[in-house]
Amino acid sequence: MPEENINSKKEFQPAIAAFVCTWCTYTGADLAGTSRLKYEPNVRIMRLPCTGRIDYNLIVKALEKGADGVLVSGCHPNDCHYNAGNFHARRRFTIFRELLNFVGIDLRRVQFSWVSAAEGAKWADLINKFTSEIKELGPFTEYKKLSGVSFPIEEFDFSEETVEASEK
Amino acid sequence: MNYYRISAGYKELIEALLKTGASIIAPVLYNKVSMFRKISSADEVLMPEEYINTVRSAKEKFFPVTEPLVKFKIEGKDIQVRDIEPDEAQTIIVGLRPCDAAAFNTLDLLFSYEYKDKFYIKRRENTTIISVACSKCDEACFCTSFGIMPDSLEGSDIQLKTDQDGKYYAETVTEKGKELASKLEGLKASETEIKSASIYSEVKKKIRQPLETDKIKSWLDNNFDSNFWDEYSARCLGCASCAFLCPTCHCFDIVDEMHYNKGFRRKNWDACQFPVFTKHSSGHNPRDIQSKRYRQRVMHKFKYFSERFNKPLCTGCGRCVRACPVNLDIYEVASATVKY
Amino acid sequence: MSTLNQIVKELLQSGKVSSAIGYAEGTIPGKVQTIIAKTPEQAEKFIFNSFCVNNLVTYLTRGFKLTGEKPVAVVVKGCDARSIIALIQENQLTREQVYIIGVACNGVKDKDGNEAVKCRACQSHTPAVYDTLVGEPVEEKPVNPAEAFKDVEKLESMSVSERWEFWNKEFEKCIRCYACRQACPLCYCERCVVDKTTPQWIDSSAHPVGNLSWHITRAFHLAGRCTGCGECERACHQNIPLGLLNKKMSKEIFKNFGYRAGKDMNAKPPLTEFKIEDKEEFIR
Amino acid sequence: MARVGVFVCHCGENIARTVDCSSVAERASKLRDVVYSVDYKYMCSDPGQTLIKDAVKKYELTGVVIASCSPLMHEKTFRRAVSEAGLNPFLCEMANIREHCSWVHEDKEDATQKAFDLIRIMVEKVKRNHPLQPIRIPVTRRAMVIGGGVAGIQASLDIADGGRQVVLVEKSPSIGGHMAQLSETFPTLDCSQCILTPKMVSVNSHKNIKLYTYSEVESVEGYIGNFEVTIRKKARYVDDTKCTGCGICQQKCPMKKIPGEFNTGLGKRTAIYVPFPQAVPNIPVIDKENCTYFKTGKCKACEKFCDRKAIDFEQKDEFIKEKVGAIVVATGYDLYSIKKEQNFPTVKGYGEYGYGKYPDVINSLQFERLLSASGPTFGEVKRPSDGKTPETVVFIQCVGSRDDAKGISYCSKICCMYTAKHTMLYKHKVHNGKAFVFYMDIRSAGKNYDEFVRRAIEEDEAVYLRGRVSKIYQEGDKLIVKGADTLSGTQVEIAADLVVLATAMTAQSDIVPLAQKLGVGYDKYHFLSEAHPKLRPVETNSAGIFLAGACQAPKDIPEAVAQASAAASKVLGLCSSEELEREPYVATVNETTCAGCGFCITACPYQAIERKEIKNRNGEVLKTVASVNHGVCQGCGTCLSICRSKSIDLAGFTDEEVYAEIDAMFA
Repeated sequence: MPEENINSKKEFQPAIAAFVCTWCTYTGADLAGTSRLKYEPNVRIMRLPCTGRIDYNLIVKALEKGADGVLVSGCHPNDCHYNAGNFHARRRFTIFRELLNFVGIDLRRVQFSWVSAAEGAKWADLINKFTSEIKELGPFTEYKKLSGVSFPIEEFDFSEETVEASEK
Repeated sequence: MNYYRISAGYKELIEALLKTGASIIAPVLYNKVSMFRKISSADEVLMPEEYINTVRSAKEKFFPVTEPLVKFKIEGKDIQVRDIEPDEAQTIIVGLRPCDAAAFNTLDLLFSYEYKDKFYIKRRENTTIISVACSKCDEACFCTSFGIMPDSLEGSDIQLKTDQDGKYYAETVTEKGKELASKLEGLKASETEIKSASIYSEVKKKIRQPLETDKIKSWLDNNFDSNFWDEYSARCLGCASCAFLCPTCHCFDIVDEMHYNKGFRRKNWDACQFPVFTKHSSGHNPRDIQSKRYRQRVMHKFKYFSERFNKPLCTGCGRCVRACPVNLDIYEVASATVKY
Repeated sequence: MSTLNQIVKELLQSGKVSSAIGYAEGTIPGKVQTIIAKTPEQAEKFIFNSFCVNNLVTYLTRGFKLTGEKPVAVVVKGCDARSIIALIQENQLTREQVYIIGVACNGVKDKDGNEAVKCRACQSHTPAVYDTLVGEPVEEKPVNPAEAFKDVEKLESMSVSERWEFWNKEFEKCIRCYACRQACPLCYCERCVVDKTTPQWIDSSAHPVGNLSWHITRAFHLAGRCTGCGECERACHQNIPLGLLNKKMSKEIFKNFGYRAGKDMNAKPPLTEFKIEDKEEFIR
Repeated sequence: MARVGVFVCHCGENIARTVDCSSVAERASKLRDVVYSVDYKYMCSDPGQTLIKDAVKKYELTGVVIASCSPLMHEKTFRRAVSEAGLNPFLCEMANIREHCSWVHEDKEDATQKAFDLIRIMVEKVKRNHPLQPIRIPVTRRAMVIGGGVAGIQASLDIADGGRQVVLVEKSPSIGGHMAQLSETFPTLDCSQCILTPKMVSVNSHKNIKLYTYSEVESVEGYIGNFEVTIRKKARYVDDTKCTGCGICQQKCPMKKIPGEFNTGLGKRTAIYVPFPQAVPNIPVIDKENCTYFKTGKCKACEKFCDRKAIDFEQKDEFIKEKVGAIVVATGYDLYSIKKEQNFPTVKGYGEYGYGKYPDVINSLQFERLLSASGPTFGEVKRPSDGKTPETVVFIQCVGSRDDAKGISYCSKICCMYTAKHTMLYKHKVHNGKAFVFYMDIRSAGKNYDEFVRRAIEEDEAVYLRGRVSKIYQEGDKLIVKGADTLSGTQVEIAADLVVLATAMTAQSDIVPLAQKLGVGYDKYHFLSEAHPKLRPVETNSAGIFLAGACQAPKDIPEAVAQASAAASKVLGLCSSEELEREPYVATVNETTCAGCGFCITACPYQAIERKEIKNRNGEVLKTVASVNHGVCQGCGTCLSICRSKSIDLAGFTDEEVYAEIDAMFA
């Protein structure tokens, strides 16, 4: 294997969660697939009926579970399958973003988009851009530090018999 | 009794303690709140004159607000569980008030009763307690109700006392205290007995009149269903400020926190004032209203704990009185019981 | 004009109200006590002074079971009255269930004896809604709008990482006693989401992740609802500046949707509705 | 204990080219609660499905994860398969490793890892899935049509001919709507009444149609399949069971000078009246405002002469409840009123053309009446002021329409066509007459439409001037019309005898309260909103309520009729079975923890959530909570995010399922 290839494998691979609505973005992402467009493999897509269903908890939980970036995506205004779910989501996230920003979370890590069922190309492009933005930002060390104290995941190598106290 | 004269001031003592290599816990003002924290320099500590009592008690050093007990991992069909052991670091807690030091003796009873809580016990064994006698009190203090005085030695390994000149004396109470005192470099002085300074008896006079705890207990014995509870606790908001700041409250909850297949079982502080505290999984809640929950608190403090351990579950530190957002003052409530 | 004590006495004597909630002398300096009076004799204990910072409207929430068919009287300042409006808006109370004894207020003190933060930009010294008013209505002086959000703006001017440091240092102190929640007149949920275990969205442990999640939740759940009474921050013995989070939310709600909480009993809360033309610059 | 089976599909080479399917299946077999894992070339093929079905039975699976294509592609296929094997179909989930993985990634290692991750996520979800049953709602197999214009008539007849009962509610005394007022229709110039009247008569005589005229919808309760509508039958003061429509009352009524609505104020009617001779039903109403008896307490001329004793001055409004399964809204339009006072605050008046000031400036509908053989002039074109035949007529298009300043930014769509028609009909009646048309653009798309306009210009010599009229004023008995001809770049001044304004179509002035009763949305012009502008143009966002005609947007007759028939077919579809089956993705409230704040009620896009009182055994109300009507809920989950205490959950996407998915996402 050439040297370069090995290095590229070692490059930071961000964990990205995408919460999307079934009707527009999920279908749009399907279209990216049927069109054989290529994009970065870091994203894990979760299908929900509507952006209206996407509560702020999902974002917070994804960050807690190790996401370096979170994307919420749904139908363009007036295209919502449920008429108004995306409008409610838009209001909710307008305010929620401000809260995240206020407590010190870099908003480049939590993004929102409208991707319609016809916008396979937009989806592929968006994921590529978002992934490279997160790569540039690096791992979300601030949040991981909190998690490290709250849930020291590195202490689960049970092969060693000596087990240390995990607090502090 | 042994007294060690400390020729230098309080800070020198802290410095000497730091040199022992033990981890030193002392009152600090951390982000606008006085609490006990590990220090690395004497400059960090709050001087005894700077606090009547800390907002947070030192109980969290033995019984932290949250701590993992075991960890477990599920791999396929296999579940592995590992115990977590308490750390064994030698610790000195300095600067607590006699009421807080006394509280440890109370907690000891509980955490070594039937089930031995290894975390609490281990830390307690590895810790030396240096209290500071109170040269001041405030309107919330009521330690004398429980036989605790501004210079009580209960629970302390060493107690620091001051005379009119502001010089500190160390009174060693236990063997552990003596051992530590003997190790403190440059602070050893003659083992002369010194008369307890009169300031402490002066402070004692200012403290709220002692509660008649026996009378209160017998009133409680007969008034479980009294209207008193509704009348007095209607204003309780049901927060856990009182319980969480209390040096003797010790209720906890056990929760499992998981990341996919890995988990910690944790012990978290809990409080009888929360509605969910006694909620059954069926949905039934025997303490469904706040008056029942507040009654539980008073009963536990002045009756239930006494019945089992022969002492009330309160040292009169006054934290709950200071912190209650609606001034539901347990001293006032306890005094009112017998007059009801 | 009748005094507070006369009003309370008359209300309880006549049986017009089931009980009267007010302030009474506290047991330690600088603190007042809540009194929930059921008999006219208790009326003499009612006081009002600059230490009456508490928002008694919290007692009108369902957990206290004080409201019923017969109205309950409550002593409210201008700021507290806004909580009543919010509770009515949110179907927790009807106007008929409460008899509002409004007090004209010239500002109250915080726990350190200083003018409370909420009083600095107060525009409701006299309650907007009441059944009887004690004292003369206080003339509203113009408030410098820059003053109102000064503390929020100070934080906004920091960098993201500075803010992260700031808040984590604050949240680190949280011991999850939920005094902030219990003191809040709008935290009336029958079961707080933090007590929901299936699933446990918010870790109940007082560790950094759990604390951050809780404080984000608390602030966000009050967005567009908080009237700024300051009870959460007052109840927090750990001195976490909770009011700052609420204020930031109020600021954004007003900026984006032109809505102020606790003003209009008939208004729809801003996060329950939308406008097609709402801004969406942040959406890619 | 959950027993999950994982089925990894190669999709030929489509997945297997970039995902190492056998290694994924192998790794999946080690996941907790996975008892069986296999890969296969084509899972959707018959042998593939058999493989799944056999495994469900053999391994007693409680959940199935199919890792293959998008669920939008084959979810139904696989759910049917597992259900044939005896497992609830909703215990089958799909991991999309084709569209979202193998087709979009190139690196085999990355794609394989991602495929495994997606499977792990779905395994965690499916373990928490609940068996669900489709929701069945009983259907009242009859419909209501609101509005008796041509759209309402068409919808009613189509539904009635389809064998379902129809309740037709019309607010005015007769059905017919605006179409009954028209003279002839474009582009065929057939007589409007001649084609409409037979339909009106059919409505009246159809055994499946129950007609309520002079009636309005008072309230609407219920939901799709189960509406209960209260109709206010306004007092006619004429007993419709006795009246034969002989007309003697109208002859005897002393009040003869009331401007008639049907003739747009150009003709007169009596206080007891039938709006027009062909009215259906042919039963008069007493106009209380203008009736001498109601005003003075004396007269009763009509009563005296009525043989049938049908006059009843004591009649009161009557309230009738009708149960229907579907509702068609066909309430039509109002003409833009031009005057200062407008029906909607967003719309502004049009002062500059002197409408209302000069009697010979009239609107297009008034001109229709002047042209109509049944009109006030019996089809002779005579101007209102002095009855003279106008020799020069100026037609102005886009009065109101396409004018942001007036608050009407849309094109009213029919004006170009009817103006062309007006010029033709005028020319046919006044052979020496000259017609001038000021227009902005000619919009004549439609079958035979542009040919029609060309005919007006070329054969009937209408002069079309592209430009706006700036001012109209009177000089002697002429109206001086000053305007611009932008094509020649000149100012034009025409001395006209009559000016006809092609006024905009606007929403019905009283549509908003009705829309609110129905829970149907409307746009900023108050036209009712369809569920989807392209794909669901007849439905509304309230299930079971459909739109027909100009209540939705400006339409001409063929379009209105087409939509009416489309709505009718939707209604007939809905009424085709006794029960309605829906996917069970609905929200449910935890009534124990709900605090009843009502946020979800406000936020629900479907008004599917209502208040419910929780009572104790003695019937005392303990609290009020939210309650989701599963018949109306569409499963968007907006309520769930609004609920602070998380007291609402959504079947198919429950909080526990979603949480588990996130938990497994980066494990």
